[in-house]
Amino acid sequence: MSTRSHSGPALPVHTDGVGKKYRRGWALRPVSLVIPHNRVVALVGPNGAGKSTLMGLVTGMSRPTAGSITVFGDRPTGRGLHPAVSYLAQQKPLYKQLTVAETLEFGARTNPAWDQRYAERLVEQAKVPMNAKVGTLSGGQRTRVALALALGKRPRLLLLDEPLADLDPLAREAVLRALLAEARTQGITVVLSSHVLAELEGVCDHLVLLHSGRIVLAGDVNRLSADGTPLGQLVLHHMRAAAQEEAA
Amino acid sequence: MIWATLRLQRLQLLVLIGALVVGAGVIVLLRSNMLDALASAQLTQCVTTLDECPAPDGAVKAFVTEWDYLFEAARFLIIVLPALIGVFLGAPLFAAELEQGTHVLAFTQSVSRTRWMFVKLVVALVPALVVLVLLQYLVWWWLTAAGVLGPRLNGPFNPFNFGIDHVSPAAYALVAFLLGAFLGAVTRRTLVAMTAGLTAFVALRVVLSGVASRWVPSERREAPVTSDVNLRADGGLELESGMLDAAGRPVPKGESLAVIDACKASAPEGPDAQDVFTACLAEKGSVKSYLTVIPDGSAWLAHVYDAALYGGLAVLLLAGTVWALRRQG
Amino acid sequence: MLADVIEFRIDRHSGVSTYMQIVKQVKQALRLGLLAPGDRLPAAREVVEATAVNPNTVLKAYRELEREGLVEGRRGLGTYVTKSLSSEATAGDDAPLRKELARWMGRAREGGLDVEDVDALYSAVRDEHYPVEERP
Amino acid sequence: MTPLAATAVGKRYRARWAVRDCTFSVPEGKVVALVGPNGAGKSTLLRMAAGLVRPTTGELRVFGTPVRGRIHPDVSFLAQDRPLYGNLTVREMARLGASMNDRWSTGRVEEVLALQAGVDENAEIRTLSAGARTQVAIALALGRLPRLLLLDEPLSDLDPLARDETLRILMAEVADRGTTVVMSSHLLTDLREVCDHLLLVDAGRVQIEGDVEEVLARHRILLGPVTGESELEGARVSATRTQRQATVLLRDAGPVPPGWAEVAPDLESLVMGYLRASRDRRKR
Repeated sequence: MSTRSHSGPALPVHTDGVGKKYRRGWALRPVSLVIPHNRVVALVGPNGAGKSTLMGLVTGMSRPTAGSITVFGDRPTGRGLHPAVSYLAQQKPLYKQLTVAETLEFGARTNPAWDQRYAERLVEQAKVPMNAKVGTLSGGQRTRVALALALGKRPRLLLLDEPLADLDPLAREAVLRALLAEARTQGITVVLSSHVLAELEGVCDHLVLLHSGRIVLAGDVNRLSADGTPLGQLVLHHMRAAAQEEAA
Repeated sequence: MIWATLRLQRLQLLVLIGALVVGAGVIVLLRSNMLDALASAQLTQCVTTLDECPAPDGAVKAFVTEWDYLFEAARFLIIVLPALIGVFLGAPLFAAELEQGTHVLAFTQSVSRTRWMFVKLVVALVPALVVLVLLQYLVWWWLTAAGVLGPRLNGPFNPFNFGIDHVSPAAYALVAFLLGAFLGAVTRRTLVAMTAGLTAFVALRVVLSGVASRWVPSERREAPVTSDVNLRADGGLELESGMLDAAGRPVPKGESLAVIDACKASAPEGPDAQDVFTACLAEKGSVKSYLTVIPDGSAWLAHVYDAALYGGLAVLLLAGTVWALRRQG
Repeated sequence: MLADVIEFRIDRHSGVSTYMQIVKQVKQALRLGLLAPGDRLPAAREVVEATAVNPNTVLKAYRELEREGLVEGRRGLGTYVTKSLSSEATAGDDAPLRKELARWMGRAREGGLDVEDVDALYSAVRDEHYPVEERP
Repeated sequence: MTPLAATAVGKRYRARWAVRDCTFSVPEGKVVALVGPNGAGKSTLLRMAAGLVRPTTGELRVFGTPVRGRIHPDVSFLAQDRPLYGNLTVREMARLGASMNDRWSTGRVEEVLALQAGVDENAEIRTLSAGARTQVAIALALGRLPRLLLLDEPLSDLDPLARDETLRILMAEVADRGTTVVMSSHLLTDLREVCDHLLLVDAGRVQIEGDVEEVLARHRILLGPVTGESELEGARVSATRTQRQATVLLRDAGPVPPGWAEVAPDLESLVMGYLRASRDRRKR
C-alpha cells in the first residue's frame, strides 16, 4: 500500500513524527501517520486524547512542535485552510440570522472555488427550505446545511469534529447516509471524530484510535477486526487497555 | 446553604472588605491631616462658628479652596455607594444564575426556592450595608470635624447632605440592591439588570428627592416689617416666605412685589431710607414678613419618613423578586 | 471465591436479549460441569460491576433459572445451584463424546475448513438429528 | 409507591404544546429509557418531574406526592446543560452540594468521583471538558441519595470509556439501593443493556410504554416482497422499502405469510421504526 501511495498522487494526510506540545505536556506525541485516499476514517479516543490537536495540525490552525505534516503534499500554513480541505467544527458555526440561501451565498463569497449547484443540491436533498432562517432549523437540518457549506468548496479531504453529537437517532442516520454517499461518489476522504462507536460501524473503513496523545491503533478496519469483532467492541477494548496501562 | 452562598459571593465580599479597609484608612488619614491644617492656620475655633474667627484674613478661603473638593468626593462616595451596591451586588445576584442556568442546580437541591433566595439576599446585602454604614459614619465623623468650614454649613436639608445622613443611605442601598435583584430575576440578563437597575434607581432618587420632608411639620416664623429681626432658616428647610397683611393673611406674591417696587421708588435717599421703606410697606398692607421652615432639628423625622418610603418600595421589590423566582423553571 | 466460578460475557451484537444470554451461559456451565450444585452464582452487584448490565436483568435471568428448578435463591445469601445438568457425556475434558468431537475438529482444521465451514457443517448435521420442530 | 406517575400531563409554551396528554407510570426499581426525536418533549417531561416546570394541564406525582414547584426530596435531576458553578473546584462543588441538602452523603460523592478516571477533584469546573462536567454532575446527583434519578441525556458528551464507567456506576446504584432511573438518550445502543422499561414519546405524546422485553415481544420485523405488503396482519408501525423488498415493523403481528421472513426486533430497530413513523406523520 505504502509503496503505491508514494508513487501516486500526494496523500490526504501524511505525518512524519509530528507532535504538539503545550506547557502542560504533549497533547500529541510525535507520530507518523498516513491517511489514504478515498477513505472514511474514524478518529476516536477519550476526551483529551489529542483528536482536536490532530485536526488542528491538519487544518494549520496550530503548528507542530516536532516533525512535519503534509496535506496533499503541502505543509499546512497558518494563513488559511488548504484549498482542498474543509473543516466542520463541533459547534457547526453558522450565522443564525442568515437564510439557508444567504448562507450558501456566504460560502460562495468566502471560498475561491465554489460549486453552487452542488451545494444547492445537497440542501435540496436534505429537504431544507432555502428561504428558512438558519436559526429556525432543527439540529439535523442545521448539520446538513453546515455540511453543504463544507462540501460546496469541493474538498478532497473533509474533517468533521463530532458532527453527530446533538442529533437524534433518525437525524444521525440521515446525516451519515448523506455523508457516506458524497464520500463515495465524489471521492472525498472523510475524517470523522465521534464518541458514538456503534454508529461508526459499517460507515468507517479506516480507524485511528488515540489515547493520551498516542496512537493506540491505526489502520484498515477490515484488517484490524479480521476475526469479526465489532468495531465498537474492538475500540473499547483497546481504550480500556490503554487506560489501564496509563494508570499502572 | 450559608457556606454555599458565602463561597459563591466570596469575590464580592473580598471587594467590600477591601473597599472598607482602604476607605477607612483614607478617611482617617485625611481627617488627621485636616485637623493639622486647621491648627496650623489657626482655624480650630472657626469650626464651630465663623463669627468669632481669630484666623488671619484669607485663611478661611485658602482652607476651603484646598479641602472643598475632598469633602465633595467624600459626599459623592456615600451618595453613589447605594447605586454601586445595586449594580454590582443586586443585579448579578439572580441574573447571573439564571443566565448560566445554575439556578436549576439550586432548585433541584433540598433547600426551598424562597430560602435560597433569602439566604442569597441576606449574605450579599448585610455585609454591603455594614460597609456602607461604617463608611458613612467615618465620613460624618470627618465632615463634622470640619464644622462650618465644610459642607455642614449648608444644613441637613441640602440634598447632598440629606443623602449621606442618618438612615437614608442604608434605605437607598436597600432599594438599589433589591431593584437590581428584581430586574435580574425578571430579565435573566446581568447586563440588562445592571443598566436598567442603575437608570431606574437614579430616576427614583431624583423623583423622590424632597418628598419625605413634605410630611414633616413646619413652623411659621413671623416678624413685623418694621423690626430689624432678620428671618432666617438657620440650617432648616425654607418652604415659603413673604409678607402678611394686618389680618395675618399672606399677601399674594405678585402684589407684594409690586408693593416693594413702589415703596423702593418712593423711598428717599438718606440714613432713614430703610425706615421709610418699611413704613411704606406697612402702609400698603404688608405688615409682617414670614418664613415657613422645617427646622434643622426635625431633619431626623424627614429621614425616618424617607426611610419608610424607600422601605415600602423595598418590600414591593422583594415581593416582586419572590414572584419572579417562583415563576422560573 | 465462589463468585469467580462463572463470569458472564454479554455480547451486545448478538441480537439475543441479555437475560437470555445469562440463562444460556449458566445452563452451558451446568452442562459442562463448570457449575455444580452448591455453587453460588455471582450476585447481581458483581455482574453489574463486570458487565454494566441492568441488575434487574440479572435477577430476571436468575428467576427464570429458579423457575426451571436449576437454582435456588436463599434470602440474604445469594443464588445457589441446586441441580446439575452435566452427565458423564458432557462434563470434563475427557468425556468420550467430547473427545470424539475434538478429534473431528482437529481433522476439519487439518482439512483446511474455516470457522464458518465448521459452523455450517455442524448446524446442518445437528438439524438433521434434532429437527427444529421437535426441539422444546 | 410508584416513583413517577403522570396523569394527562400537558405543557404549553405560548402556542406550542411541548408535552400533551401524557399518562404513564414508572415501576419502582426500573431503569427507564425515555426516547424520542429531538423536540419530542423529553426534557420538558423530566423538568416537570423535577418540579422546575409547572404542567399546564394534568398532574405528576412522585412517590405519591403531587409535584408542585419544587423537587421531591427523594429525587435527583441531571439537567441537560449540567449547571455547575464554573469558578468552584470539584471539591468545593461537592461541599456546596452538602451545604444545600438536608440529606447528603459525602462518602457516596467521593466514591463516585473516585470511580471516574477523568475527573480531577482540585480542578476548577470551568477547566473541565463537557464529559467531565457531566461526571461531576452525576456524582452530585447521587450524593443526594435519591430513590428516583432523572437523567437528561446523561451519556451525550461522554467518551466511550466514560460512558461505560458511568453506566456501571448507575447500574451499581440500582443494584445497591434499588434506585429507579429515568434517562433520556439518543444513544440507543448504550441503552439496550441497561434499560428494562421503555417510554417512547413523540410530539409530546406517549407512543409506547412498558417493559422492554414485553414491548419487543409484541413487535415483529417482517421482510418480504413489496407486492405482498397487503397480506400482512397486525398494526403497521413503519416500513422501509427498496424496489423489491419491504421491511415492515408490525405490532401484534398475525401469522407470517409465505414468502416473508420474520425477525425479532431489538430495542434500537424498534425505536428507529417508531421514530421513522413519527417523521412520516409529521411530513404529512
